[in-house]
This record gives sequence, structure tokens and C-alpha cells, in this order.
Amino acid sequence: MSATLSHPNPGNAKYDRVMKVAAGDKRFKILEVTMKKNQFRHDSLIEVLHKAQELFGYLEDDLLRFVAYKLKLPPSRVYGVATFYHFFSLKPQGKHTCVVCMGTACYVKGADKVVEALQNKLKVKSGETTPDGNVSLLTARCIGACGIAPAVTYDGQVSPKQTPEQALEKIGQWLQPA
Amino acid sequence: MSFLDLDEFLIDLAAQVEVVYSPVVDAKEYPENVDVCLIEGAICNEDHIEMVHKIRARTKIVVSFGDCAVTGNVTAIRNQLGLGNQENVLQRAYVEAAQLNPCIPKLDGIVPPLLERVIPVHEMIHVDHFLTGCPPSAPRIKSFVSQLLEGKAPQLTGTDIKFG
Amino acid sequence: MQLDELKAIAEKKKASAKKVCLRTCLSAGCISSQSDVLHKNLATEVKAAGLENDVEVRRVGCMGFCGQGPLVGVDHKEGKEELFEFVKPDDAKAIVSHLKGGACDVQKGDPQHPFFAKQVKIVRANGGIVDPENIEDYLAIGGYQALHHALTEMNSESIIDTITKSGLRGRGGAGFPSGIKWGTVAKSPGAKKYVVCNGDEGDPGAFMDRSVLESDPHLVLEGMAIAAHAVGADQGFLYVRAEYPLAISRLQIAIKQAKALGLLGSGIFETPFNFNVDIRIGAGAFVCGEETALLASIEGERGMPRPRPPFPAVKGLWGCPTLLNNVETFANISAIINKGADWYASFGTEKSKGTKVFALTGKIKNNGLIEVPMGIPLRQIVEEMGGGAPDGHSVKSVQTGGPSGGCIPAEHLDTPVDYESLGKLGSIMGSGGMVVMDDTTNMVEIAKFYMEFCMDESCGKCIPCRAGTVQMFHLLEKITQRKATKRDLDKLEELCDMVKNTSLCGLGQTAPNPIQSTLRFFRSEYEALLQPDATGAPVGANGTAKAH
Amino acid sequence: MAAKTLTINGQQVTAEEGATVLQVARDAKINIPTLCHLDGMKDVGACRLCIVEVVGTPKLLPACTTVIAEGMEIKTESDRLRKYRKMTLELLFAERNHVCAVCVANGHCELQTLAYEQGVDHVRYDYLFPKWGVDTTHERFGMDHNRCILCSRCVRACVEIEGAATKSIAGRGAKSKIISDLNEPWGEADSCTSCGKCVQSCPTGALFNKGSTVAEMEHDRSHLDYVVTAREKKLWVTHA
Repeated sequence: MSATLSHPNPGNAKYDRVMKVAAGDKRFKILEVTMKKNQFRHDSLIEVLHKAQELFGYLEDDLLRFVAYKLKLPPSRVYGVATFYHFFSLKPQGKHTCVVCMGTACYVKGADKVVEALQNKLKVKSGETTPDGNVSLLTARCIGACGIAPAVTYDGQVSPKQTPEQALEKIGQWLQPA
Repeated sequence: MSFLDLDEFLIDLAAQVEVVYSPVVDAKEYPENVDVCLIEGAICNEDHIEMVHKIRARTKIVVSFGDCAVTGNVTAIRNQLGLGNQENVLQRAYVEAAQLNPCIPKLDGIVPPLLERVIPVHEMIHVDHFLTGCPPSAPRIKSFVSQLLEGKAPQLTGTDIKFG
Repeated sequence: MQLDELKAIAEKKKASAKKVCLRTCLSAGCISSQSDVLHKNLATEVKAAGLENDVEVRRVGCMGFCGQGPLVGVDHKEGKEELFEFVKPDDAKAIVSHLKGGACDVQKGDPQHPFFAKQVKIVRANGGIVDPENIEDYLAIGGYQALHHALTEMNSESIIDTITKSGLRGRGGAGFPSGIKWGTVAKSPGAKKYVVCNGDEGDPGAFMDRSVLESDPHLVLEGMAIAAHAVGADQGFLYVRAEYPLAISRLQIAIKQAKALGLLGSGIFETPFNFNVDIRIGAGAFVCGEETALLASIEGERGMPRPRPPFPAVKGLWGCPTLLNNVETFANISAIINKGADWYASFGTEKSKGTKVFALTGKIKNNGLIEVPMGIPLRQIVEEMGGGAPDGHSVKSVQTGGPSGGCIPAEHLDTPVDYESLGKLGSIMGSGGMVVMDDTTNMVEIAKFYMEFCMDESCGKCIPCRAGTVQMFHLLEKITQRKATKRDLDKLEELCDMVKNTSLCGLGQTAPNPIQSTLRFFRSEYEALLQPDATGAPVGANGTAKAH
Repeated sequence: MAAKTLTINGQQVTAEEGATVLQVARDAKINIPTLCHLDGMKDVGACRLCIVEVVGTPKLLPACTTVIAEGMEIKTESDRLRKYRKMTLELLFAERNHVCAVCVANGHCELQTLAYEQGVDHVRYDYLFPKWGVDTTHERFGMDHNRCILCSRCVRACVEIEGAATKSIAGRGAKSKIISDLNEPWGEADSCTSCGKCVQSCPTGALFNKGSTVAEMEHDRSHLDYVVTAREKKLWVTHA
């Protein structure tokens, strides 16, 4: 990647479209500031994707394209990196998220039963979002809270020593019609 | 058909073997004490399961003959559609693609139900030898059968075991 | 910053100590039980009781006994120590009134419990004592003095010599002698070198590094700085997994504070030594714990391992010599520099020196973090410190080393915990996860659990790991569904051997370990699930069906 | 550069320092199987078929990324290596849908060739029959993911030789997939220069020229070789 063009994609329809979208959304500006702070270095790609996901909630195609154009990276590389790491989501998450830790300590203490109960209740598999976009059910590969296993993270808050009943009660609050 | 390509070797062969069961032999029941059985095709339906177990029990040397028996080959492409696709396969074959009388043949005890997935023979029973190829070429069959007739465990190498 | 300034800050901080110090654990585990609210309530109550001048309400990191959390420690100036367990936010009032001599029905813990008493703390010495967000706390207990000593009294050679003599081995799992690694980086030609701290603690069931980073971030930074001086690096990276947001924010604070005092940055302690540390946040890929994958990730790429050699010590980040150690390894450094190699080597066994932190979890009464001298019998950890299995069950096995490790059966509980002894039993020390399983645990399910983990975490680069783990998982599923025969078990064992010997990186090479170790000690559990072979395969001389 | 002397299968060979075991073996007409190596590209050590035994090293080493050393004793064939290689190939056949009989590369496929060379006459592992698609949106080329073995040769050809970086790998583990640009249909990937280097580098029938039917797709590596050699030797630099 030694040659650098001043206009990376002149006359390219996709480029023009993305830049038009970006111009109308302040979040893209904030994202660009992050890139600038990293001097648009290629090795900052993962940091930039973190920031992008924080700003937008998930990484949709035009956002990835924007990152690629701005960092002057091939889109295939950006997509390859974004899909390699589990932390990045290319699909929108539900309004609420419920992450069950499936680390070993949680597993031997019955985290699988918690997942099962939640799956039955929400009628989705882990990794999926309910069709109404309300709840995303996820599992994690150990959140390092083994001392309080099994741990479940509800909307970012870790709850210790969860039973299937407690978990169902917790998500029950989300399922109530507003 | 590739078997027929063996030409004059077929005559030699006829002198040395007795064909006791085949689509072209008028035998309803697979006989006991068979020395060699060449199984063509993959296991696709419930009748096949019964058949291969019977063959295994009554045969000394079982050979998976041709890619369909060895790998599932083209017949197993339907597996890519996922489990529980039998109905869709039948629908496509007998209804959507039909020009006359679209209907799915179903008659208990007559039309064997399809299995969830097509599997190569050795996933169901123990297979002694494998003869790959689609079809196995005549020279390949000849080499294989000759070795068997000599009482050896057939050893095929190089392109003689090429898939496809 | 000069040494006397450093000492002055420390002295001032010590002199300001109040009569009583209330320490509340604000680690991720206890915060999940609202210890952050508790901490605020304690401060409010102390103020309300007019005790601000006598009582310090301190935020601290992990005290170790996580299963009993949230924990509140009470230090009286005259030396008395008290401990409260399972403290709820509403208990703040009672605790504060207790300080005034009132009654208190909050559950009291025993600071002399074997869980604590048997520990030897080097890495975790300050955990639960210092405020991780206040550098002065760290300075008060002598922080950054080892760095000063290393910069002013020692050179590269003498530091590496000390580390070598101490016998310190990498705490990330493989146990490579740290001194040799440091020496290789120091000797590798190159104007630019890097120091990288591996904080991608991915083993399920392990949280030692999280707790060190959350409780005592400066200890790790100081270790990295000493290492950088020893190998000739001026840039460090701390790679922390995204699942540890608290550790990340505390490290950010720590780096900022250290920079402000001139303990990181340019011309540290007014020597020509420059050292900057950047944090890199992982994004959820277990394989990034493997060193070459971690480096790829720091470079902003897919975390795919690269063939070794060349080793990172010779060709690492952007092709430059790179020293890569894990959090716990760096956390040992300042103590070794302060107290000497001989002191350090006096702990542990002949080949495994020092202490090791373990996360003791699973079906065990006393859950939490412990630091013990190497060579301690596993039984002492599990039975005396851990209190054995709860609810009248018995301990069946102890899993060490995570997905790369193995299960040690109860009959081997007298095994000393060191690199060699665990290796002999087909397990590994690993990074320090220790998951206890009781008699209700199905070992085949455990093997399947780990295999699913490895399958999902395989990067997909090499065939044995990518496709082999899938087939191994498939076979294990067949076994647990009672659809497998002896032939399938043979195939599984053969795959274990192949994946172990042909995979590109450590993930694949160790992925079969959980299967192999459970097969070794709990084979009957597998066999009980097998079905008779109905394929008509000839039966071999040993009574088993021959695999075709 | 200093010369190094070593033995491969008992045969003494001398080679330049810095050469890999694979290069040295090939120069000495000793065949080591491989799927991810292609002359002119960076080696990645991914397929593990080229593993060899080196006396004094307990680990098996990939010939493509192992640099020779003085006095090395290398064995490229043994029962153990044969067994592992065979298993590796079987794992590949079971992983995706390799139906040789109806493949455009039938008869010209490196996977197929290695299989018979290594004595694979059947696959003992259960076929997984995953669902993968075929991308025929490009006007000249097609990609059948069913036949992809993820050797990454096409990615390296695209990045290292052509410099377009249209191709990359997305996802991880068994779900890894070769993509074009932002996982778009190949025909819509505007970075693609349609140079065809990826197609020529593919060892199987995964990448093919459109219009080829069964057994018609022969990959032509000579063009790649031409470009790489010219570039290495700076043949196209004008000395004005």
C-alpha cells in the first residue's frame, strides 16, 4: 500500500454514495476524528471498528466501506477483519441484549440450563434476535467472572449466580408490553 | 455400462464367476454364501439399508463399486439442502418437474421412503475394498477383478484410484 | 521525577493514613453484585456519622475470595483486620455503626481462613489493598522503585541475568524461561524493538489477569517498563480483551497517571530511557492469545497465527524483535528486581520457581483467586483452601489449562502443581484456570464442551485444526447421542493424534488435550456410551472391530 | 550467501542459505506434496501436507516455511507422514462438497491428484455436506465455494501479485469464506481488474473460467510465473 491517491475513488458510484450518506450523519464525523487521532494508520483498523460499533451499534456495509475508503484499505480487508472477531456484529442487535457466559466455570454450574430456558422462552437460538427486534440472546466465551458463576450480562450489567428462573424473570421485564 | 466395456475379458470372466444376483439376473432374493459383491450406488432409502445389511451378512468380500457407492457422489448433492429435505426433493422431481400427472409416488411397502441424507456404503456397513471412478474405467475394473480372482487383496494405485 | 520525589509522595501518602481503612472490592465480579453502590453508600454513611477524618473509604481491586463477594475489608491502624462477606449496598449503615462499636449482623469472614492463610502473594500482593485508580497508593507501597533501580543501577545484562537466575517462567501457559526470551530479544539486531503484554486471557474459567489488571495496573506497567529497558525497546503494547472494559479503563487511567509523573514517556527518571505504552483492545478471538496471532491483531489484521520460526523475539511486530509476555509474568518483575533472584527462587520447586495465581472455580465451596507457591499439592488447594465440593458431593476431577489442558482425576490430587508434574498427567499449567468438577459431571460432555470451543475458535487457516476439530466434535456428539461405535472412538483417537502433531499453532496442537486426558482417566465413561458395531466389520485379535 | 549442506531422505544436497526445505527438495527432484504453496507467493504454512520430519526435532515441520540449516537431516516420507497426509486430504474431502465427477477441474485438480497419489480411495469421516453457493456474477469467471479448500492462493495472487486486494477471507474456522470486496457478488466488486490471476492460482475447480464444462478447466500457472519472475528480476524497468 505505498501509492496514495489524493482522491481514492474518483468517479466511483459506491464511493460517492457512501460519502453522501456520511455527510448527513454526525457520527461519521466523530468516527473520522478517531481515525485522525490514529493518523489513519492501517493498524488502527480494529480500534476504528470498535469506535464504529460503539457509535452505530453494528457495522453495516456502508459504514465498513466508509472505514475502508478513509483508511485507504481494501474493502475486502476491512470485511475480513470485521468478520474474524466475534465482538463485531454486522447485524443490528435487539433493543435489549442478554449475554450468558458459557465459560467452563459457568458451564459446570449450569449456564447451559440458563441458555436453554432463555431459548425456549424467547423462541430464538443463541446468537439470534427476536423477530420483533426486542431481545438479542447471545453467549460469551468466558467474561472472566468465574467466581460468581454462572454469570449473565443483561443490557451490559453483569448479574451473578443466575438460575434459569432468575434469568426468565429478568427478561420477563423486557417482554412486557410497554 | 462401464462393466460392458470390458469387452472380451467378459468372456474370460464368465468362465470364472457365477453371477448370482444383479439387476440383470432373475433372482428375487440375495443368496447366501456369496464370495464377492460389487455394490453400485449410495444408500438413499430404507430398502437400501436392509439390502446392504443383508449383503454384508451373506457376502465374504464387499466392494464399493464406483464413486456413488464410495463418496455419495452426484446422488448425495441433495444432502447440501440440509436435513429433512426429502419432501422437497420429491416435490421437485415428481411435481415441479413433471409434465404428466404430477404426484409424489407413495405406497407403503412398495415405494421405499427416502432417507434424510444419502450416505456412502461404508458409513453403514463394513466395506472391504473400494473401486473409485465415475464410472470406474474398464481397465481399472479389469485390474481390480483380476487381482480378486487370483485370491489377492486388490492393490490399486495412482490414477487407478482417482475419484471422478 | 527523581527518586527522592517519588519517595516523598509515598511518605506523604503513608502519613495521611487514617485510623481505619474500609476497603471495598470494586472488581468486575463484585461490581456485578452492586459493590459500586455499596462503596458510595459507605462513603455517605461515614460522612453522615462524622467519621471522615478517621475513616478512609477506599476503592480496591480483587481480594480473591470472589465467591463470597462483595467483600469489605476493614483495617484498623493498630493492626486488627476484619472482613465482611456478601455485603449488600444496604449493609453500609450497619458496617459504619459497627466501627463505632455498634452491633452488626453483616456476615463476617475470617481473614485467617485457609483460603487466605495458605497463600503466598507476590503478583497479587497489592490486590485488594491499593486503589487501582490512584497511583499514589501504588507509590506508597514502594511502587516504581524497582524501575528506578533497574534504570539507574542495572543494565540490560544484569537485569536479564537476574530474571534468568530467578527461574521465572512465562505464566501464559507454556512456561518458557523468561530470562532466555528476554536475552534473545536483547540480542536480536534491530533499531526498533517492542514489548507486548498479552492480556488476552481467553481460557474459559480463568480470570487471574483480569483481576491483576483491574486491581494493580501499575504493577504490570512497571514490569513492562523494566523489560523494555532490558531488551532495548521504547514502545509497549498492552493487548487486553474487549470483554474486560473495567481493566481497560483502569489501565488507561494508570497510563495517564504514570505519564503525568514522568514514570512513562520520555526521559524516565531523568535517564535517556523512553517508554510509551499503548492499549490495544481485542475483539473476541481466543486464538489471539497465541503470540503470533496476537501480533497480527495488533497490526490490525485478522488474528491468524503465523508459522514459527521466526519467533517474535527475532521477528515480531512489523518484523521487529518483540518481547511478548503475559500479564502475570510482567507482574512478577518488580518484586524480583526489588528483592532479588535468590529470594524469588526460594519459592517453588527446582524447575518451577515462584508462585502462581489460579482461578479456583467450578463445583467447589470456596471460589476465587489464589496465589500459591509452585509445587503445592493440588489436594491442598482443592480441599483445604477450596473446601472441597459443595452439597455433600465429592471432587471427581480438576481441569487445569483451559481448552488446551486436561482433567486431573481425584486419585491424582496429591500431584504437586508445577509445569512438569501437570505435564506428566497430560494436562498443563496453562494460564491458571482451575475448574473443579464433582461426581455429577459427565466427562464426555466436558470434552465435547471444550472441543466445541476449539472448533468455534479455530481461525481456519490450517486444515487439521479447521476441519479436524469439526470432525472431532462431530464424533463426540455421536458418542454422547449414543450413536457411535468402537470404530468411531478409534477414529476420534487417531484424529487427536493427527491434529496435535500437524496443526500450525498452539490452539490446534493442544485442542485434543481435553479429549486425550479424559480418555486417559475416564475411558469407561466413553465406552459406556458406545453401541455394538453393526457394520459387519471383522473383529480383530484384541476383540475390537478393525477400522477400515 | 553461504551454502548449506544437508540430507534429504539420505541424499546429500547443498543449497543457498535462506532457502526453504521445500525449494531444496524440489531442486533435488524430491516431491513433497502441498496445496497452499505456489511458486512466487509468500508461503503461509497452512495446508500442513508438506510436513517433514527433521532429526532432533520432536515436532513435524512444514517444508514450505522451514529454512534449511547446516547438517539438517530431513525425511520427507514415513508411515507417520503418509498417514497424516492422507488424513488431511480426507478431512478436506469431507469438509465441503467435492464431487469430482461433475467438476470443471476433474483431471486437472491438485486435490484430486494428491488424493490418488497419497492412496486415498475413500473418506472415513462423515461428509458434512455444508450449503455453499456458486458465484457466477463475474462476466468471465466463476467461484464455486463448494470446491474451495481455503488455501488462500487466490487471495495472495490478488494481493501480492496483482495488487488489487479484491479477495480476502471472511469469517473464521470452518465458516471461513473467500470474498470479493465487501462480500459482494464478484461481478459487483469494483476493485477487481478481471486479471484472472486468482483463477489461474486455484488448485481445485473452485475458481474457473466461465463456460468450462466438466474436466475442461485447466489452470495455467505459467502466466503467474512470468509476472513474478519479471518483477523479481526487474525485467520491465526502463533504464532511460
